[in-house]
Amino acid sequence: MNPSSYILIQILTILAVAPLVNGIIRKSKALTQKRQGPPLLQMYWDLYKLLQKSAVVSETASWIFTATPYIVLATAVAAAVLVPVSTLIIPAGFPGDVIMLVYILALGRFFMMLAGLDTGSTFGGMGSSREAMISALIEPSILVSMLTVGLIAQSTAVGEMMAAMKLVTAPLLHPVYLLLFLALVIVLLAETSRIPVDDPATHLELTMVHEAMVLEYSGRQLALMELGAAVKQLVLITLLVNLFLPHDQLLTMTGSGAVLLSVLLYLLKVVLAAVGIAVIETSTVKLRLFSVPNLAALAFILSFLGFLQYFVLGR
Amino acid sequence: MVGFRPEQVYLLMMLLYGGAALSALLLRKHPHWGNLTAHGLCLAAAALGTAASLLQLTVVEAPLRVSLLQSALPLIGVDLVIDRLSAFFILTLSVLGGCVSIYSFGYLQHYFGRRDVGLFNFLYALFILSMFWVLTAGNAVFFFIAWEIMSLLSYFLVVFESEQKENQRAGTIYIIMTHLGTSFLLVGFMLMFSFTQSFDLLAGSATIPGWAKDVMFILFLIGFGTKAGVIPLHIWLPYAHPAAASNVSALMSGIMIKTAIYGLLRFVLGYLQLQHAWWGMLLLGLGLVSAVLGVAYALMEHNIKRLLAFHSIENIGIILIGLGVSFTALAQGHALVGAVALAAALFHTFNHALFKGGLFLGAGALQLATHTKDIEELGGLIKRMPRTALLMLIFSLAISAIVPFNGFVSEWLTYQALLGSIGPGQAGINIIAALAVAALAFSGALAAACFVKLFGISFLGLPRSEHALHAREAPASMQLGMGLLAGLCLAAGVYPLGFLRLIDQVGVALTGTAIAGGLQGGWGTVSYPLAAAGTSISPPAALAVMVGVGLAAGILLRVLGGSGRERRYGTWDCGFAAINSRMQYSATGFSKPLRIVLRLLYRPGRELVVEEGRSPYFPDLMKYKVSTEAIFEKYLYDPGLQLINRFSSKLEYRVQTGSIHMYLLYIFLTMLALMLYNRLV
Amino acid sequence: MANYLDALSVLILVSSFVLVANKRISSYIATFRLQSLLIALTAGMMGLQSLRLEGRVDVLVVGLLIVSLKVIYIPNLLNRTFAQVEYRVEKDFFLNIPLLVLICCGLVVFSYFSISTIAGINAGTINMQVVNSVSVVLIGLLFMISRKKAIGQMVGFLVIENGLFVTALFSTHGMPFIVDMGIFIDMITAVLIMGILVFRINEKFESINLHELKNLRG
Amino acid sequence: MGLFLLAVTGITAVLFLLLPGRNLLHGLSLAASAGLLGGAGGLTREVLRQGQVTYPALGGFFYLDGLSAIILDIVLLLGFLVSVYSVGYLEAEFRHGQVDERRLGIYYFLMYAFMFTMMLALTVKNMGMMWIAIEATTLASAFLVGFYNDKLSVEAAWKYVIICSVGIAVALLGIIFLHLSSLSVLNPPQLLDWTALYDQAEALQSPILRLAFIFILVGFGTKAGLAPMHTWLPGAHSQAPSPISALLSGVLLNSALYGIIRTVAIVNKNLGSSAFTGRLLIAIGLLSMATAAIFILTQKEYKRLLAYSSIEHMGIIALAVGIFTPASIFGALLHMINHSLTKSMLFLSCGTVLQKYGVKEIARIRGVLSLLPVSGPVFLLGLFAIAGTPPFSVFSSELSIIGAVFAADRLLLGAVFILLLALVFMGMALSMFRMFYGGPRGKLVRGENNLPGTVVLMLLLAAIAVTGLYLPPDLQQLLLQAQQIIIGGQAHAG
Repeated sequence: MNPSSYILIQILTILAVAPLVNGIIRKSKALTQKRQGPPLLQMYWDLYKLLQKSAVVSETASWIFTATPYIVLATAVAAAVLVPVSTLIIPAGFPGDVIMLVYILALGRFFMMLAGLDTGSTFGGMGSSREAMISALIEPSILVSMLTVGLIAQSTAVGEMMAAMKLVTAPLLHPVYLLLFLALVIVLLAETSRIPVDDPATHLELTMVHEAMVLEYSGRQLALMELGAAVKQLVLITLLVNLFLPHDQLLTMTGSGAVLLSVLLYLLKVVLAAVGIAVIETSTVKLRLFSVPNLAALAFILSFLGFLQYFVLGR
Repeated sequence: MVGFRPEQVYLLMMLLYGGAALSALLLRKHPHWGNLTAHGLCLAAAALGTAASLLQLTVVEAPLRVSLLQSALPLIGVDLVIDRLSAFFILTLSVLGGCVSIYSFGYLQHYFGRRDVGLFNFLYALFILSMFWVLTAGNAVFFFIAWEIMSLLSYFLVVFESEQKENQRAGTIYIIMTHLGTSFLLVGFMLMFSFTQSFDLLAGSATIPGWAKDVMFILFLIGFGTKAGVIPLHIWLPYAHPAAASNVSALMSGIMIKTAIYGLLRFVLGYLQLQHAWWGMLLLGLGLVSAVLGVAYALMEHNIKRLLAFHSIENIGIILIGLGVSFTALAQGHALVGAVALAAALFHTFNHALFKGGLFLGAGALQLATHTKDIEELGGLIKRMPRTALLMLIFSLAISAIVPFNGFVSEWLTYQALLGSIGPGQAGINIIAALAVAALAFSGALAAACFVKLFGISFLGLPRSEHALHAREAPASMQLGMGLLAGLCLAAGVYPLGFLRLIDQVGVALTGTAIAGGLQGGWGTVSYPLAAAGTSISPPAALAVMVGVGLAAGILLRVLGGSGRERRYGTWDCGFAAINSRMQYSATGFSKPLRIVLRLLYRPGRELVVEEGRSPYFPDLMKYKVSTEAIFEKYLYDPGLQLINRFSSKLEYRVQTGSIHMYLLYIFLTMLALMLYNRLV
Repeated sequence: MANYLDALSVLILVSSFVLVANKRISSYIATFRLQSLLIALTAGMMGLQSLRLEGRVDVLVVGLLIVSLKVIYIPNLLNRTFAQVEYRVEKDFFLNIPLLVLICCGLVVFSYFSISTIAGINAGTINMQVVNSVSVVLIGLLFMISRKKAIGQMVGFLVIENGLFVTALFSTHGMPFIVDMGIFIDMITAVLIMGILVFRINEKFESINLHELKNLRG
Repeated sequence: MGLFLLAVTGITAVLFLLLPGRNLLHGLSLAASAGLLGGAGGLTREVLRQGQVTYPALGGFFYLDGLSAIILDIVLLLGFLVSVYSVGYLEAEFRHGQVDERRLGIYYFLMYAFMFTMMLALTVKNMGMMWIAIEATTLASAFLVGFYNDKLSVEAAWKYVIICSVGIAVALLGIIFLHLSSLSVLNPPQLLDWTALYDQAEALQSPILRLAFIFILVGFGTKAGLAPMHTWLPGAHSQAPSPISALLSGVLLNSALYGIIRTVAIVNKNLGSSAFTGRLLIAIGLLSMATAAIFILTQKEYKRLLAYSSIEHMGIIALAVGIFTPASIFGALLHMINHSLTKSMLFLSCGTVLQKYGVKEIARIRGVLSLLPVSGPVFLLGLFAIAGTPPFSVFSSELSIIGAVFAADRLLLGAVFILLLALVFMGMALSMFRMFYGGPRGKLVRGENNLPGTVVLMLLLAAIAVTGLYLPPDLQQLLLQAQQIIIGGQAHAG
């Protein structure tokens, strides 16, 4: 398949599905809490409404504040391009790998933290400083675990990694991948600012991290930020599920039908993951900010053990 | 060109630098013209250097040998050897030097009338020249001489503004540390001499026994490590860099500490020919320690130049990680991994010269505009110095290894080299490599945090002091100097292949293995030559996607969105009194979470002073002071120095008692002892 | 003949023992005079001998010089100096006398031990005399170390000179004449300079006790 | 020619006592020292041509060869520079009422007597005469040390005289034994004659010779300021007037070492190996370096600090002589020259600083660089130079010595050597650099007040900077001759 259409598919699928994931998570959380909950498509409406509204911008703010929403969205989408939703659609030798993924997301985060400081408000600074800490603590576990997976594929390109993982039978029963999977789950929760690390629903200054950074945003800028966050979340989910729950080895047929089927299977996995996240969020509580390091340490230990196990047990 | 002789170009370049120094001295009385001519000549020389080294990296094959002086003094001879390794470092030197010279046109104006600009430029030009000699010395003795001259000149530049106490202290610590390091080098060179009877760098080291090679490696490691600021030999660096004028600290941090990297390559890889894998692993270990600790300490600094100095330590660490991997791999015969790691290290050396140089120049601009190095007193400068702000932002992104900039590419190569160095059946290397990956990731994220702090606190928000309020944009020449560097950062980030091809020439010259073939997959795509063609990145593509998406989003909003105006309004103040600059987050506050998380490292001390007013609930004054400890100085260096001092001051009065009888007794006893010796031997 | 010389060398050694045992400045100046006399005797005898055998007069001349300088002039000079600087009775030595004497015996033994390597190089008994003379040198040095007063050091220095001279005399029947002359001139000048310095010390420090001279330390 | 030089010096010395008038005195001293320098040049050329210079007069006592020529040149060169410096120095002292005309005359008299004795020590063939001359140097310089005639300087002078005389006496014992060892070989006219002793060295009686060496080492070692006999040196150097300190440190120590080197040459030739002497010299050399290194670290007065550094460098030279390979001897001689020039430059700039500030404690001095636009920088650079920093000359000779040590496979020794050098540098940096920076305390006017001295300083700085990388061919030939004289056999630059 040629790169341009691949990129198009990627971007469209992920952009389209990302808000839905939030909907699913919220809905299933509500259900587990015996609540009605918002409709699945609520986020789409929210975005639409916000896009209609014009933004209110602080007088202190500089162009950084205005540029950030675009950059955040752009980086999220660019990241999306690097994580194929299905191994069947990857063009040969497509440039871009997981390390690049991490550092593209870093660009978005960098600007988001700057934006937090830009308005000169107290909350923004608080949010960015906390974000700085969490991201710094989480980063090593992502890269070590990704590197371990990369060892099998002898490549850090996500596509190659997925292709290699297809050949592993039942990854989650394999100690190495189980450890890495758990590590990545923690990473996912931290990166997408979910309980127990952060609480997307809170606006309490003691607890909020991501929300504090975007506190000054409103209107269409807020919409872009929200969308960016959702896309980033979906990208990470995709990475997780496509690496550790490979599905393309199940398909026997080929052609565009296969692609369609593979994408559907992928969507199914995403839904599962979303429900899983909801379950975790309801079954745990938000940690104190300074207990987060312990969680991060756990993640790192898991990934490093995984790395060691890889050599203890071989592939 | 016909009959092109690079030697002549280099000679001309040396002459130009010399001329710059002289003219600076001669025009002392007219600082303006003196400055103009001196830096003009330096600029010309830099241009020549760039051209010559580029030519040598691409066209000229054989190393050049220029013999300047054969002295009648034993062991001393001045001859230059310029091969591709030297050429690469000369390129770095000339590029940075040129930009710094442009910058200096404007920057040094604040010296006019207040200081002896002539003397400053004299030292400055000679400093560059001495670095050139270090990079091209053909025999160990001349290398040593050039090395010492370089240290000496940089010392004088550090103490140039010597009326501040801290500068004197900085200078003394610097010169002592560097001199101690240098004496380790001297022992190494002398071992080399005693086994091979020659100081020639290109001669073989076959006649040196293994144990001696190990000893020499350790000596070189300590010697060069001191100059490079490898932890725990780094203590001089955070003092010396802030003390010097900004254009000098740019050179020191951008090039001078890299001469140590050059030395390691020249002597360990080139001369000693790596006999053990543990050499590389030692480097790797040191590298990851320096990378993490360096950035960790940088995070706690609010003096902008000290902060940058600690980041130099971090980046030296990253370079050493690459170097270590390549040494290990080459020692084990994995030529390709070695070559990739080497390329990574060299590329990062080049990149660091660009962005760190730029950052120091920017720091100089800030200091010039606000008369302070403390970022806690800045804020809101993006409004007052927009261009400087943009350039600083670019440098910050580059040093945080963020995507479309050059820092990312070299770190990516380092990651890949680490990945490649991991293989079954070599537990030690694997574990260190995995730790190195973690260290790289950690230091990368911390660096991002640190530069968010630097940029956010000093450029964004509300101004925190009068200085910051009345800051003015830097002169055009300074902006131009920084702008060139920033442009190069972007260029090297978006189209790395061009630079990597040059670097590959060095790699081929050193290790005989080319990676350029494997590196290129399509336009601007850097692919990883070791494994499946899958592993490749294309910064331009990523940039294109991001820009595209950004534009699309913008257009979409224009189309969908109704009224496109955005309203300006005050920041939300929770309905209390209006926000003022003291309410926003300070640098200390920003780094507090990490200070608490990493308290083991800093052993932070805090004290709260409360002056109670009418009632304990309404204190008149509250002071909160946070301090972090410099572990290595407090627990390693100070005790040692105190020990020696106490010993010597004790001995002084025990031995040199002032009593003539004692003195006669010494003579008496010596005589008896010698008579005994004579009788017994 | 030779055994007279032996006796003299022993006597010279003994005289230096006596010197060490002296408590008072005046008394050890006297002892020094005695020692110089003995040396003059030795020189005289050797001079006569060499005159008879080789017709050399230089040793004799040297002997006369000694009489005039070391026996007459310098002791008087010392006495005068000593009389002019104010005199305060105080303990003049660090170690007590018996111990000093014991150490001196030790020195003799030591010099015998360390110089005996050159036994039998020259005709017979020279060896023993050389040992004695060298120990005189060592004892003179020890004397300088053990005395607090400036004059004591001058005397010690002169004793060392004596020791050197007899060493030269016994081992080589005198150095080349010119050298001997030079040595004498040097010695005289040295003593004069020391004398002047003693005066200065006395006027600066109100005492010639060298304990005061401890300002240049470290 | 040579006799003429000696005569001139002696006569001039006496003249100073007779002549009245400051300017006359200064003029005479300038003229005389210039003339002497010229004469030295002529003599050196002769030595270069014929290898040695002797005259039949006075029983042919005069003898000059490459070795002594080198040191003689140092003496006269420094003599000239110091007398130029002294003009400005003494004028300043005169203005401050430190000295009157009479003392001025005495100063010059003693200085020239001092130089005369040193020239004598270097130009006599007879070891006994040499001893006499060296003893005489002590006597001549005693009152120069005590020139200011205050408590401290008198104390220093006393210690200087006593310790050096005792040491020299021990050396005389050595000379006697040397004489003894040669009795059965040499006959009266050539007794104690160095050339004769050296030619017949194999025939001398080793046991006595060894003993002689021991005593001469202790004796001349005392004069040369080798630890542990160095104790007189810091006091004397710090109390003497700075120009004299320059002479003491730059010249006197060398001429004492000269005595040792001559003896070493004989003994090694006799014993057929340098093991016996080498061990002692290396041990004492290292001890001196270590002592200096430790004492410099917490030194509080700058002149004492420099004195200790002289001890260190004497140790270096002794060590190099102890190695006794052609290369090391070459380095040692070269180091003698370089150390003399550099150290005297330092002491002279010390003098300027002292006259400007009037205090010797480092702690009470600030802002030398800003206050003394020429001497300050010269002083600082001189410190770097003396600590062995390229491109100054001390570095090049230290390098050749270190190279010789390593080439002789004394790896550990070499490493310790370098370590000690580094320690010394560290000590200097820690204790001394702070006096250069910052602003001066109190109301001191900026500017130099000793113009001729300033010129001298710049000349010296230029000299040590140039010879750092370049060695004049004549000097090289002279050094090779000297090396050959000491070590025998074929000469080569190492």
